[in-house]
Amino acid sequence: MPHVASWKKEEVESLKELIESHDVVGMANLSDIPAPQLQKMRRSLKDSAVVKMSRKTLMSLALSESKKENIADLEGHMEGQPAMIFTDMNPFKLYKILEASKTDAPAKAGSIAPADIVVPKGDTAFKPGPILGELQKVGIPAKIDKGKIVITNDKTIVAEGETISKEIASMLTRLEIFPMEVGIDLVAAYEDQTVYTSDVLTIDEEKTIADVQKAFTQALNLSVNAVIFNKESVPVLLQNANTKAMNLALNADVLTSKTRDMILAKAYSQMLAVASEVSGKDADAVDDELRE
Amino acid sequence: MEYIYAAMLLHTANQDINEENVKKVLEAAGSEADEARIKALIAALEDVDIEEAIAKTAVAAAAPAAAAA
Amino acid sequence: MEYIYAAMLLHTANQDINEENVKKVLEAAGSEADEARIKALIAALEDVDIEEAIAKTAVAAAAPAAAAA
Amino acid sequence: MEYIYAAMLLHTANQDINEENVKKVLEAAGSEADEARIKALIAALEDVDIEEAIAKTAVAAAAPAAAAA
Amino acid sequence: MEYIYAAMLLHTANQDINEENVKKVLEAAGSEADEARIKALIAALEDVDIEEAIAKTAVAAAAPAAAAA
Amino acid sequence: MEYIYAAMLLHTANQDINEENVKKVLEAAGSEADEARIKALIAALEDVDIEEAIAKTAVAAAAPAAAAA
Amino acid sequence: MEYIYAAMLLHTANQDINEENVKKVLEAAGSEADEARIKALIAALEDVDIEEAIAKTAVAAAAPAAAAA
Repeated sequence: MPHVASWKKEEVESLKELIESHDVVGMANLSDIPAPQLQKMRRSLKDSAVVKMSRKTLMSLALSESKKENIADLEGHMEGQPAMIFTDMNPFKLYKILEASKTDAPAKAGSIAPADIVVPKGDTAFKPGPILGELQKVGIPAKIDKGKIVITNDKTIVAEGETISKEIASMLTRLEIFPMEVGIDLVAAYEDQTVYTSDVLTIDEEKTIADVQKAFTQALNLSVNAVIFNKESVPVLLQNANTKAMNLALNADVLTSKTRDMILAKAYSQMLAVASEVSGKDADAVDDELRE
Repeated sequence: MEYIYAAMLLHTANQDINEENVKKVLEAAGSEADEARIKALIAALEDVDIEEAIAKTAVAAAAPAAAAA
Repeated sequence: MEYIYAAMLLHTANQDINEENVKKVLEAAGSEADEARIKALIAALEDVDIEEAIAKTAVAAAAPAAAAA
Repeated sequence: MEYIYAAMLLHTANQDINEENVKKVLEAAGSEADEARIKALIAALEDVDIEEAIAKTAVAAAAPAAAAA
Repeated sequence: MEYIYAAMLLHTANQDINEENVKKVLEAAGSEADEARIKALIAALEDVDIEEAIAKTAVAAAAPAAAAA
Repeated sequence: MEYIYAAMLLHTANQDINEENVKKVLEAAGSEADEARIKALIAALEDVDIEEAIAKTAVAAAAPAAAAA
Repeated sequence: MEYIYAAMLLHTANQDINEENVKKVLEAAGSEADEARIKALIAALEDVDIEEAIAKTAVAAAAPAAAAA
């Protein structure tokens, strides 16, 4: 490294050391994170991950000098204000933790809507005044109702991927709608010769639960339908057997300890049904107690 | 209710539901057989489909099973 | 259901549900009276309070329906 | 329910539901095998399509439920 | 399902559900008695309260009736 | 359910569900692999269309009740 | 679903659902074991209470029957 200041050399060496001593190296984007929040996140990650901000050139250098295979590919994932994250935890878990620690933030003029921004219908805190016209000007349906400004319909004011204008950003903030998410964006993570990008790192926990349930249901279905005995299938098989036996006994009117009352009640209710038809034709055709 | 049970019994045994039969069944059951009522019953039953009336009782089928189990 | 209807008829007429009576009713209704089935019927009904059985089942039947209604 | 379970067992095993078989099964299960009840069971099942009866939901007391609805 | 009915039969007759008994009942019903399946059944039944399992059926059965009402 | 999951895993991986394979999978999962139960599993699955059996709801119990309602 | 089946197998066998074990099971089943997918599975399952998820399924099992009514 010719013509390189010694502090730079030291920083590259320290990055390299961190790369070597951790299983997982992530490339993150710290843009738009207010300093206090970044402090807080660093503290909460303290035991599990190290966040290192540095110059792009120095990080590139450290990555390209590392002996870890394919790790140099991380260079291509520097975005915004890049920082490196070092950890020994599973990169999917790292991604999950970082996503979970993101917080809502106000819209900024010129930023891109991460999802549809909807202004919900309902009361606002605004008293009638010029704000009504400002709301209407940016396309929010509003009117005065009982001395308050009320939004009359849910309104998608910025679609996902669209740029948020200055007027809308300021209005959203006044409405206390914070559509942005601020936090450490993990753009990519390296582990064991592979670079995983954020789209791969995303975990759909609901789908995982649904899959677990599906697997169990399938296993139970297979056990019951193929009559394979295990802890889970036997109760269901017992139920099915009992239902079938009860159906047979009740349909064939076989009196047993379990069907007796039901069969008697069946006879009684059938009698009532016939009696009700009969009394509908002629009330005198049935005795007093059956008259409705 | 005896009259109705008598009629249902005859119906299930595929016998005619007429005065004589209803009377015979009621008497066998030690029940008083009022002629006028028998006549009214038979007349009323002429327009009633017993099978259909019975079938309607199927609606809540499963509920009692719960209680009995 | 003949056997059951016969039993209910006797019950409603306040008569004993015994072999002789059930047989008499079934025969009056022109129904075959199978001795074994009569015996089984009587054995099954021996300890049963018919009124209670009907009431209990009916209540149970009504409950879920009522809840849903 | 022993008699019914015995019948279901025989039916599932593709065996005839007759007196001898029902008795044999009940005795193997250490259950009392009452001749009259066995006969009554067989008589009751005689006219029944067992497959159909098994699959069909039993019809029980519906009227009170309907009244409540 | 023979195995299940055999178990239910033994349960109702207050007999132990063990290999020997299950086998005896199955054989009385003219059914093949596979040792491995009997073992699996008995092992699975160890943690199962048969009465409770059966009672659950009834609960499930009751729900639709309520919904339909 | 270990045996079932092992079978499903093999099925999904397009592998034969035979003794050797089931045993291998169970042992890889640190589960005890009982030869008799493996044999019973394979025998039970022999005539079964696994895809169909997986999809068909096991809790058939309540279905007829629903249908009748 | 192989990955989920493998996880469920390990869970049922009371083994840790970790990379090594999942890989071992998948390979024993002759299935390709993609490291990234295994890692994703493990991270995803870390916050999932499998028993709870299963218990919810069991409750839901009764529901479709009701819904069918």
